[in-house]
Amino acid sequence: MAEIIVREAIAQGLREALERDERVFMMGEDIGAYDGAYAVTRGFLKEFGPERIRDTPISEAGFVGAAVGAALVGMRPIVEIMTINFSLLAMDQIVNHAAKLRYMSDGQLTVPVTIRTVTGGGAQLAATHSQSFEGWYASVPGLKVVAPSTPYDALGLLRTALKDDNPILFAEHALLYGVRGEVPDEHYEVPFGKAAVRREGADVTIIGYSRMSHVAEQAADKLAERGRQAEVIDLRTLRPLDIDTVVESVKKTNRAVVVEETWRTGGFAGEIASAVQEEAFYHLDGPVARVGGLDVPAPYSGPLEAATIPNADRVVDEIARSFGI
Amino acid sequence: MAEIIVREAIAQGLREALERDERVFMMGEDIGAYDGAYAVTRGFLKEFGPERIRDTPISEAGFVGAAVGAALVGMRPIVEIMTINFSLLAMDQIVNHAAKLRYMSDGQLTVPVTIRTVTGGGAQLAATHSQSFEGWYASVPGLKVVAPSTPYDALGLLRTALKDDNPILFAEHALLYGVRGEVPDEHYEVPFGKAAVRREGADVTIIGYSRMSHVAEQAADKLAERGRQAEVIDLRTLRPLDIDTVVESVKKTNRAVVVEETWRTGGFAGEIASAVQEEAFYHLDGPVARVGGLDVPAPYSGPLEAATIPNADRVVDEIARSFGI
Amino acid sequence: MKAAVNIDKAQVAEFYRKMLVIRRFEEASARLYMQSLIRGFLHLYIGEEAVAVGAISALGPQDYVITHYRDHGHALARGMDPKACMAELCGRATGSSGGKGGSMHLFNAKLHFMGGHAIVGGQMPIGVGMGLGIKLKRENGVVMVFFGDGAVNEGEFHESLNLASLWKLPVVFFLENNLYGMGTHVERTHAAGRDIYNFAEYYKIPSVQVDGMDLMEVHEATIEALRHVRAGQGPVFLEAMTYRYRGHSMADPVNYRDNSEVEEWRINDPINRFKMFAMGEGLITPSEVERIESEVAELIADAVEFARESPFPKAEAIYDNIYA
Amino acid sequence: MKAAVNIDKAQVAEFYRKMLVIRRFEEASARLYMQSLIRGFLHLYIGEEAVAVGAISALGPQDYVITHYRDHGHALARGMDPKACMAELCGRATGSSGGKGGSMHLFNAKLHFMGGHAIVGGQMPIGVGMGLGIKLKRENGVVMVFFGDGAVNEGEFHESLNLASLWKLPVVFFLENNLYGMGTHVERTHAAGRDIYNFAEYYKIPSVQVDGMDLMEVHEATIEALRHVRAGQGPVFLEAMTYRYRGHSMADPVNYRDNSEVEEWRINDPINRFKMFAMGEGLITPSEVERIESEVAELIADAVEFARESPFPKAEAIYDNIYA
Ligand SMILES: Cc1ncc(C[n+]2csc(CCOP(=O)(O)OP(=O)(O)O)c2C)c(N)n1
Ligand SMILES: Cc1ncc(C[n+]2csc(CCOP(=O)(O)OP(=O)(O)O)c2C)c(N)n1
Ligand SMILES: [Mg+2]
Ligand SMILES: [Mg+2]
Repeated sequence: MAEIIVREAIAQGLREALERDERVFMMGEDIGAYDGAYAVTRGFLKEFGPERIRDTPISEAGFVGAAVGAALVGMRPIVEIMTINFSLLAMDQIVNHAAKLRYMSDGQLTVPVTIRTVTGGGAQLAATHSQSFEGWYASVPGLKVVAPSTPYDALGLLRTALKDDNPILFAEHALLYGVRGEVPDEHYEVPFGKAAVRREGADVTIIGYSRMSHVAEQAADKLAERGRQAEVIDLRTLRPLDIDTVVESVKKTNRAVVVEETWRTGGFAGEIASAVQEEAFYHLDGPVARVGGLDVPAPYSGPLEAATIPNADRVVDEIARSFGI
Repeated sequence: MAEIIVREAIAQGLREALERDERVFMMGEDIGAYDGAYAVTRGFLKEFGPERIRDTPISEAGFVGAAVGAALVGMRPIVEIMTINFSLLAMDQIVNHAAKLRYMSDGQLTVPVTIRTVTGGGAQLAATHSQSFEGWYASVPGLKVVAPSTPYDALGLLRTALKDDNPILFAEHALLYGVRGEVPDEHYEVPFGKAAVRREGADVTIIGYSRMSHVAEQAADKLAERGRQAEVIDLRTLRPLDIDTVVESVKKTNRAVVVEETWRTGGFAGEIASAVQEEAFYHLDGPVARVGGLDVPAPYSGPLEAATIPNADRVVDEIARSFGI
Repeated sequence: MKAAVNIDKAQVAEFYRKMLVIRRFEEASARLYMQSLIRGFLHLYIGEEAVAVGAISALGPQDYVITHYRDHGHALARGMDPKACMAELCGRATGSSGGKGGSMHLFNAKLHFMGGHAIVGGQMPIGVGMGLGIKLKRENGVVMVFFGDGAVNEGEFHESLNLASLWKLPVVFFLENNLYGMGTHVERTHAAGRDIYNFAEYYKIPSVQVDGMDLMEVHEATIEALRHVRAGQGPVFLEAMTYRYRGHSMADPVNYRDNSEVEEWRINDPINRFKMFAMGEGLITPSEVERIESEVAELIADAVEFARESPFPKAEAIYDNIYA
Repeated sequence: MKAAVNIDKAQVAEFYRKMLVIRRFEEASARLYMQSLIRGFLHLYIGEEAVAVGAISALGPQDYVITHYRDHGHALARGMDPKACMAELCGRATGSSGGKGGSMHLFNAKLHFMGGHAIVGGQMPIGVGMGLGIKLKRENGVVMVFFGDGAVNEGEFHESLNLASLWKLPVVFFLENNLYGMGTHVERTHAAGRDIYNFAEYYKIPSVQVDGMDLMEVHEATIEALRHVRAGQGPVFLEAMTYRYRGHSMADPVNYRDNSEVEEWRINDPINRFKMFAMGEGLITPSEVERIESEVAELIADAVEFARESPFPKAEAIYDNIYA
């Protein structure tokens, strides 16, 4: 059992795949000579050579489409979009092509491509560089969407992703790369569609994913100070979505709050809240609550930005407001 | 009071603006010589000339960005993206630029651009050509999203849009262009953020927009045959969203079902359902229900496609299943 | 039409037959569309047959083809069964994709026919990526990427040429310049004017323009291009000047051009022209022509019947093949 | 540096001052970044000052400037107050956008400085559209659109040139070719190699390459270009070969190039070179140089102090100016 950070966990997962399977290769902007914008692929170019670690021109539609094409003829590309903000430029390739080709060909084509990208705000990068679009992708049939929050999950889910034969959006939160955690020495995988119960509790279920799963835990700490036990669920994958674990929990706690970083209005939290009340309505002591990002473009200024992103206090306040606990 | 179809209503709104304000001009693929892919702009090229009715190259990012630029220097462009499926190619310009410039400049810039586009499925155009992305846009602060369902609203909302100083996504459903309805001869406008109560009823509230508002009405007809009175609400605009009218209604009917054409999982219906249970939880007789598109890429084949799109029967069944009425 | 260096009678018959299959298939599909047996968008290739047949006939089974939504010609030239195609257009379970893709999204993975893509320009990066995949796998196939003059204005065109050239990928970019993207003439949408092949030179991609109404010219230029690509010298760009006789799709009232323009192009009809050439050179006889014509008529009639009589997909099929 | 045809002493002093303002502003901002007073991404323009000053000085108030995230140089050359800029970089209420935009998103609508855009290539169609707007309004301004060698690979570059040429818009495309996009050398990302201006020729856009370390050359080429554009002859394309001394952003460890390369470029430092030229031509005296240097030092020190002492925006400001 080693203690490593998320960045190392992801690098390990990538390395394993590159070593194991010669069909695996990587493409993206500055993943090679620059060592990766977030230093995830540091040293990869030397280790695996320029054929398998391909620096691309700044042309997101072009190289994501190229990854799809390489996958169609039997390769297993891992393509990095530097941040999810730039994925909008490749969105047509992801949504109208990668996600559709298998279905439109009725199973003749297979698109085993993993799209790694960096999501989230909190680093004062302002409105164009602080967004979290994984929820949009999670609504697209044909895609799978992964959003790990710990080194253990990052590695376990990445292993699963890189063996999966479908197009996967793997969203890494910029502020989680340095998060430390234990990772077993022996091989393991984390399956898609299995949420993790981070903490058990009887009073309220807090649901999060990616960085917000940590915020949920911090909120649980604060609640514990007040003598309330929160159950914390980390969704880990948005598609497939493990709503059963959430519903099970809510049936026990009778209260639920979903925490998400993207804009509250129209976020994927709406899916979770809706599904919970659909399936556990008669167990609910009150409405399913949502804590989301403020409905504003991310401001640059530190104090303003901080106010836009959910934190533990806001979660605790929302729980107090909604459930009086 | 004239009876016209939605296509004519929109053409009228466009004409009025072109006649009224010389800062208004139109751009888009095949809006001129071809008369518009959906014949909305038939005759416009002759009427207003090629300077104001600009056929563009097939380059969605380019010409939508150009519309944003023209708006920045004081024009009021109306830009047509042939269908919302192709808007993914312009999404970066819409989401990362049009929606952000005013905020990032703290009010120095103004982006009065109306983006007209065609949404929805049902014409057997298969997976790449049958999508409804307006819900994604509706989650973006800085944008406004309009989705009319009648000639009256199409004209009234378009008038409002074309006077508004913000970037607006105006989503016209392909299957509604031929829908007929009354439109007053005298000038009127339909404000944003005001839902329409299409029908009053005490037993259940059915919430829809765009074509699904018609499906909601058809469902209400069927319920009426069973002696149940549904209240039907047409949201008309998704952003701003008139949740108050919805909540008011649900407080009366105690039951709600949201009908939406896009994929059920992660759709904008999740926002509405979540908000309704947040604000009217203690009035609800059961969970807020959702009827959405099946979670599959749209199949081409007629019978398959028909099964993927919500219809009145599915709404009625869902109401029966959820509320036993 | 210049005389072919290496063309034998069997090949001539095959070329003629293939062009005719496409023509008759399309005419039949237009009829089925009028009868509402085909729905959605239907884009006919009539007039452009020499391009698909001349180009694709030069490929081997290891090569790949990818194209846009005006794809019947490429699919049939690549060897797809007209029955499976027609059934697909009619949305039947027996269609090449079980009715899920329809006219704009034909696929046959076994034949390395990778679609049928309906987002203008979208197939280009994918085709380039296929070339990358082939190269990384050390296979010696080539990817032929078809696209139209309208697609040239999309950013993906530019991004694709850059990638393919930068990485010296085995790709033949095949531009079918039929002068229009929907109703808009190429000169109204492309600042460089109608001769687009020059663009490729900037990217150090050798390029040639050919008469797309002349099967032999298309075919020979393609063979030449393939030689370059197969030698590992990177991509090549071909531009075939051609014309679609019909509207953009069946829904197009064609208000944007004069019928005289169509008539002028018809004079050079690729099928007729090839027939005249082949008969003139003694490479085909009138009776062989007749035999081919009646065989093709039957083939297409069978395809229509097959499609008509095939069942629609079962409701359960809706959820099949979303994921692998 | 070739002697300028029409340059007077006042202009020389002004050019020198402007370049120095940019250099000192950037150096100061790097210090503030190290002190965590500036956060997020900070992209320095040091080494490229001759481009912004040489080009933008040729514009009139009716013209517009739009650029990418490496925007301090353009903003200051256009006349933005260093105080408002520095306060913006520090996220203060007194910043040019009240702290909302930050370093990558500077704006000053009054000065027709239209940003500061952080999505690579995204400013290009917008700049083209501004040209369209100006043209439709029958104004006689010109839009100068700055972008980097990396942006050239984006589809929007291609789409923008096509539109501008097709519609003969009053646009100056200004490529700052500093040889790198982040850590990737232009020759590793652009199949045509490092000389990009040729691309524009395909689109019938006149283009010129200039030494971006030579202010006078930049300035004169810009004047020439503007003459063409103002005559209504459509867009022009300028490429300035330049170099950034620092990393891509403050976060860049700069592992991808040798320091000797930087040193070589530094020999041609645009500020020093201009000073030597001007002194050689007797257009500036050592004491004038000294005076300018101390004035600029003070200006920047004031800007830093202003930024440091300015308040952060009030919480209520969060919801201001989302909509008009
Ligand atoms: C991204 C995108 N924009 C617009 C359309 C609508 N559309 C379909 S085909 C077409 C014209 C394409 O013209 P061209 O590339 O010349 O091919 P052709 O139809 O002439 O064969 C257009 C605009 C589309 N399908 N995708
Ligand atoms: C669409 C997009 N892709 C990637 C990035 C990340 N990124 C920011 S700057 C940059 C390099 C741009 O290089 P260039 O255009 O040469 O400008 P320079 O930084 O050299 O001035 C990249 C890749 C981005 N901001 N936007
Ligand atoms: Mg064409
Ligand atoms: Mg650069």
